[in-house]
Amino acid sequence: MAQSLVKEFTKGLWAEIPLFRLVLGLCPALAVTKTCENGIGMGMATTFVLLFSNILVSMLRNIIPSKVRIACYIVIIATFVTIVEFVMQAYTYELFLKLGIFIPLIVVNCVVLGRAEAFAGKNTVMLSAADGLGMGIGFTLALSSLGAVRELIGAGTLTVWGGTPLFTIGHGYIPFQFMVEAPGAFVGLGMMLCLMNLIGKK
Amino acid sequence: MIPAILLMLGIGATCGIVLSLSSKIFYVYEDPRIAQVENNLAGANCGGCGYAGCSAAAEAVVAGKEPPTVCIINSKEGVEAVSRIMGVDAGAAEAPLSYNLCEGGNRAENKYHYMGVSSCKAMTAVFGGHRVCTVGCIGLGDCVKACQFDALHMGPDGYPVVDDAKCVGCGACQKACPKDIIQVKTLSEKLMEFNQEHGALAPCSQTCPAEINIPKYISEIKAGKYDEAVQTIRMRNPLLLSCGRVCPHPCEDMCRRGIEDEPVSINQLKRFVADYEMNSGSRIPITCAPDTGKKVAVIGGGPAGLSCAYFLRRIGHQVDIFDAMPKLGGIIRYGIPEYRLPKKVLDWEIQGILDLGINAFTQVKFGVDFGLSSLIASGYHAIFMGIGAWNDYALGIEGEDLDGCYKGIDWLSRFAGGQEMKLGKTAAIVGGGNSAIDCVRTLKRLGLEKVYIVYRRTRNEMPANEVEIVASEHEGIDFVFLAAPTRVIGDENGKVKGLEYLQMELGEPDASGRRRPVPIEGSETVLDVDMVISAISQAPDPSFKDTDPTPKIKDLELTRWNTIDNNPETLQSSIPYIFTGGDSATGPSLVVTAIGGGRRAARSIDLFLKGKPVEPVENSLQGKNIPESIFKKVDGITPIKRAKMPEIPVSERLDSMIEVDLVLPEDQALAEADRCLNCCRICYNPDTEFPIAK
Amino acid sequence: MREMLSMIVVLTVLTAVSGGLLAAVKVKTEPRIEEQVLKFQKAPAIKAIFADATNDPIKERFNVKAEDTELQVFPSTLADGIKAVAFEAKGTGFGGPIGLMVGVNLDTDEIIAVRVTTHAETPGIGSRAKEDLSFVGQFAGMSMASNFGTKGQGGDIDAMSGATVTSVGVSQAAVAAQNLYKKLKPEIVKQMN
Amino acid sequence: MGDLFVLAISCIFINNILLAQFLGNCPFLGTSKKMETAVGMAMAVIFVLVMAGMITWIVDLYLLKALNVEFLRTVSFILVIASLVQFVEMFLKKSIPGLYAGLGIFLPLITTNCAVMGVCLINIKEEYTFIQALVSSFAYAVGFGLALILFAGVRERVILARVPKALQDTSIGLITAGMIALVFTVFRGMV
Repeated sequence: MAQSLVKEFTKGLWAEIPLFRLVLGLCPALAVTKTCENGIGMGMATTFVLLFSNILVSMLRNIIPSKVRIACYIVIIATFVTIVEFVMQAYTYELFLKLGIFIPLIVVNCVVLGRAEAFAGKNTVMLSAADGLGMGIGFTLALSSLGAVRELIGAGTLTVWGGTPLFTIGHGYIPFQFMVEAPGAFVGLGMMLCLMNLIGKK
Repeated sequence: MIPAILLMLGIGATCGIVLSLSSKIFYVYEDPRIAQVENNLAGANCGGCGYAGCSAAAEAVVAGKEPPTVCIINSKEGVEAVSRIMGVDAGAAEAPLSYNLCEGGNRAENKYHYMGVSSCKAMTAVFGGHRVCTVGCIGLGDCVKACQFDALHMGPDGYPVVDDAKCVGCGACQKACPKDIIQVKTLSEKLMEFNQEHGALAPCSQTCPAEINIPKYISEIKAGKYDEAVQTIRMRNPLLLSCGRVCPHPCEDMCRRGIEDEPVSINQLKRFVADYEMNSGSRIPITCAPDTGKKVAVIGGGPAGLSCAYFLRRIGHQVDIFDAMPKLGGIIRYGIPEYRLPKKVLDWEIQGILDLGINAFTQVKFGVDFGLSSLIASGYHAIFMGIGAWNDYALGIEGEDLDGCYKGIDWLSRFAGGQEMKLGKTAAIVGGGNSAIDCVRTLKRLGLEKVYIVYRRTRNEMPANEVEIVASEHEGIDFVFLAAPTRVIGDENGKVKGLEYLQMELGEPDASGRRRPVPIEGSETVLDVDMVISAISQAPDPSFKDTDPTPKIKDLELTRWNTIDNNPETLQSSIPYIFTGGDSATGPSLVVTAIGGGRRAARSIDLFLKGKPVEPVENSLQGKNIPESIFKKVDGITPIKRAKMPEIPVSERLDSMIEVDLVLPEDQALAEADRCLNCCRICYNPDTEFPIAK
Repeated sequence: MREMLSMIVVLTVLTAVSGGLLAAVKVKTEPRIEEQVLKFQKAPAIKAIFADATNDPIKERFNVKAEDTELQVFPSTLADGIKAVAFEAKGTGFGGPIGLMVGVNLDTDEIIAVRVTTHAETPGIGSRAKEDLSFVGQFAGMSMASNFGTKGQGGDIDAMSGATVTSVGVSQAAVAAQNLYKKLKPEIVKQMN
Repeated sequence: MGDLFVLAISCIFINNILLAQFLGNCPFLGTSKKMETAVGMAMAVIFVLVMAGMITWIVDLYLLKALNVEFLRTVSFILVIASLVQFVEMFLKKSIPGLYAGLGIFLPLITTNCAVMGVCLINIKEEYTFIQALVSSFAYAVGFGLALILFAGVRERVILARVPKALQDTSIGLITAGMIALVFTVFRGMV
């Protein structure tokens, strides 16, 4: 049992890391990763939703009729998303402002619904929780690393938490602003995927 | 808080009611496996598989278009679950295997050199690929890359080689191939394939009415793999022993070597491997698909019926054959004499077909002993009618009913059936076809002093096989050409004593391109004979339409030649569940045409039994050739003599019905196989290197 | 029928529970959110605008209303006894809405200072509107009757080079502030007395 | 009228839902491998987005705002959209099988397409009138289709290029999308 828990948890961190391996959840990945901080925030919000929606979906998996399964899953997910929205407003307000419209869109992040359908709908609560947490952390890692790369190249800074840059590249550096603009998001993710391919497939 | 709960209650209830109602109102049946498969896909609707959503991908899996691994983000368990769902399907119990249609590869000429791409798909986008051949293998190995099971490797000649042991039939290679050259099919699908306009086909295979893959079996002979050659032939023709003996091999007329040299003796090679199997003492096993639970009645156990029954059985249907004669074989048993096709050989061949699990009921005549209604009552889902063409045409001249006058097929079949025949001393056989020759050569063997063949045109126009004419010349038959019989002269006892004919001369060519014979006034001549056999073609016997009490049989339309009216591409008759083929569909024709027809009818019957529309083969090559594959000139040929057919000397064969033609010895067969250029659509293996003449 | 019923019931119960849960969370977090909004967005800007305030503008905040517009106003008495108010207006920048806190001298109708409160602009480009005071500094001392458009649009404000869209967003917010002020000033003055 | 036209242009080109707003990117990459799939997906998105735009606008005004429970917007919108998509799917399958064959298979993909949800939220946030919401939904969907079809066209050509192994498939697809997004940035400032 413990072994399979660990397995379900760790697979999301590397072997099936959602953004890079499965190429899921692209919208938030591209939209919010202007800074590393945003990536971390979005990742944490998604992790929270993934964890709790996975738990609830797996608890209810036997009573939800399959024809309204998508509708039910999505209500569960949306509920947690709204809770996250409140919590972020109450405790991490500045981040909430930056992530703006993308918080409600966690609802339609295919990673979340995908895990509900593919995993939580068929597995026990414990396994689903491990899976959700692993996938969420993997997603957070991916978002924050993409955010870090884009921010470093595009703005010359690295912001991890609290809005003030943790690190700034020396004054001689002229930021390559392309990377923090929309096209840079696509190119940045493309290059990250390439890097993952180079490091090695599962 | 209350408004929030009420609102969500309202929306939830509305959505629930709408969805549950519409799921009832708009209920559409779909394969339950689609839902099961979809349940086991990742369900992210991410589109990563190239399909729009998981349900579309699930449909594709169930339809067999995609392997269970279609979902790129599915877990291992998911893939296994999907495989299990697909595995319980009876159809899938017959494992599909990948196979490569193009064996040209690097030998095909290049029209350009482009080193910039490394995938077939990309190369195809540039003017359809770098090879001159539009259908052949590109050779960059997209299929090899697609194979997850290490079952495909790029062979030394620039085309992929499949390792059957490792292939799981997942279909990834087929999907990757932009040329449709590598295909993943079950044996049933392969058996039911027909020549198509875009096929990688040699001229000989295009021409063969049974569509046998001739270059393949010859190269298998060349490699000493006789068993495989037999199996290759059996993919298209179950009567290889018979065909190897009696086929007039139209394929050899199209042989590419024949343009510069003598054609390859294709048919002798077929006979060589067929005899090899028979003489080896054991039969090469023939596999059949799992039972489909459908039952088909085949009326007529001739070549068309046997072929149809054989193919239907191999693709999993249950087949019963009904025949009016005491033994199966039809015209090849009762029309072809022993010295051309020994009955022992035919028995061995037919037994092999029946051993697949086909029941045969003999001496039951359609319309007399059983009819349409009795077949339907017995639970047959479809009927194949291959009743042949056994009604001899009459000469329509005076004295035809005299004692000593016979009709060709009637006489041959009665003789073959073992009846005691009354013989004269001299005989005249009217006609120039194979039946006429069969009659004369049989009569000669029965000891008649003089046997004439009376034909109204000249030797050049004789429709009989050339080898047959030559053999009868050797055997001392007298040919009376340009003679039109006008009267049979009888003596006072009503016995034949002569045949009067009018001399003819050749006039203008007629519609068939043969010069029309014109009678010479006052040239009546009498041939002194005491036996006259007319063998001037036959028509099917339509009597079943009157004797069968089933009213429905009246709906079966016949043509004015009494053949069963049918769609020549699907062989479906005017009654949807009755299919036809062979002489009863085409009028008297070749054995190999009947075999091809039997297989084509089997395909239509299979479609019919599966409830699919009975449609012709797409872009069918039936009766056509691919223009670009027909050459005027073939480079790189060194003439090599064609193997001569060994035969028993005339002196030894005229006093018995012993088989005349012998099988090639192995060394000669191998030498002959070596003459084959292993042609495909446009490429081939020349004998010598030659500069590209362009 | 059983299946249909269960479809309806499950979905309805689920949504109702969701509605109730969310309403409860909302009630719990509401005060905290309001506090956060003030603390993070408005308080720093107000402190910067009324650097020498003698009162606590945030504590004394009140809402004014005229017709269908409602506005939160932060009143202040400056060191030299001048009565002033600050309020927020919105414009649209590159990455979404931009909030602009505008401090106005009630006696002279002149702008004391403006600060960007919220934005989601590109780091290093649009975000300079908040960090680099030379841009927002232009507004200080201008009359509420001035043309707050950027020079490109025929107004008086110099746009930040390379961040035109953000500049336009800020000037939009200023124009919005202008309109609000015009509409609500009598009400503000009434409430302050 | 002119305003609506400007709104439409800005939704199609300047704020292109895929390339500037980053909404609906999963199906963008998934369904752009083949041109015919891309066209089908584009049509299905136009169809669903217009319907969803209208219904959510009505839900927002007459239910959420009326009951003062705007915080339930996310939950109610997504539930309405998911049910709508499922309903349309069942309806088409039974009643207009021809259309279903063309569009139906794309419908489930739309439930989780954030473009639909995103546009519905934008409509509310920008406080559009019903007509404006209708136009913006349609225009955003057209913009989605335009970008998708353009991208599919480019992707069909990319296979001709000699792409390094590590960059193949999705990786080069994303970089290509970046280039297209770069092209779309020139529309900024047009309105």
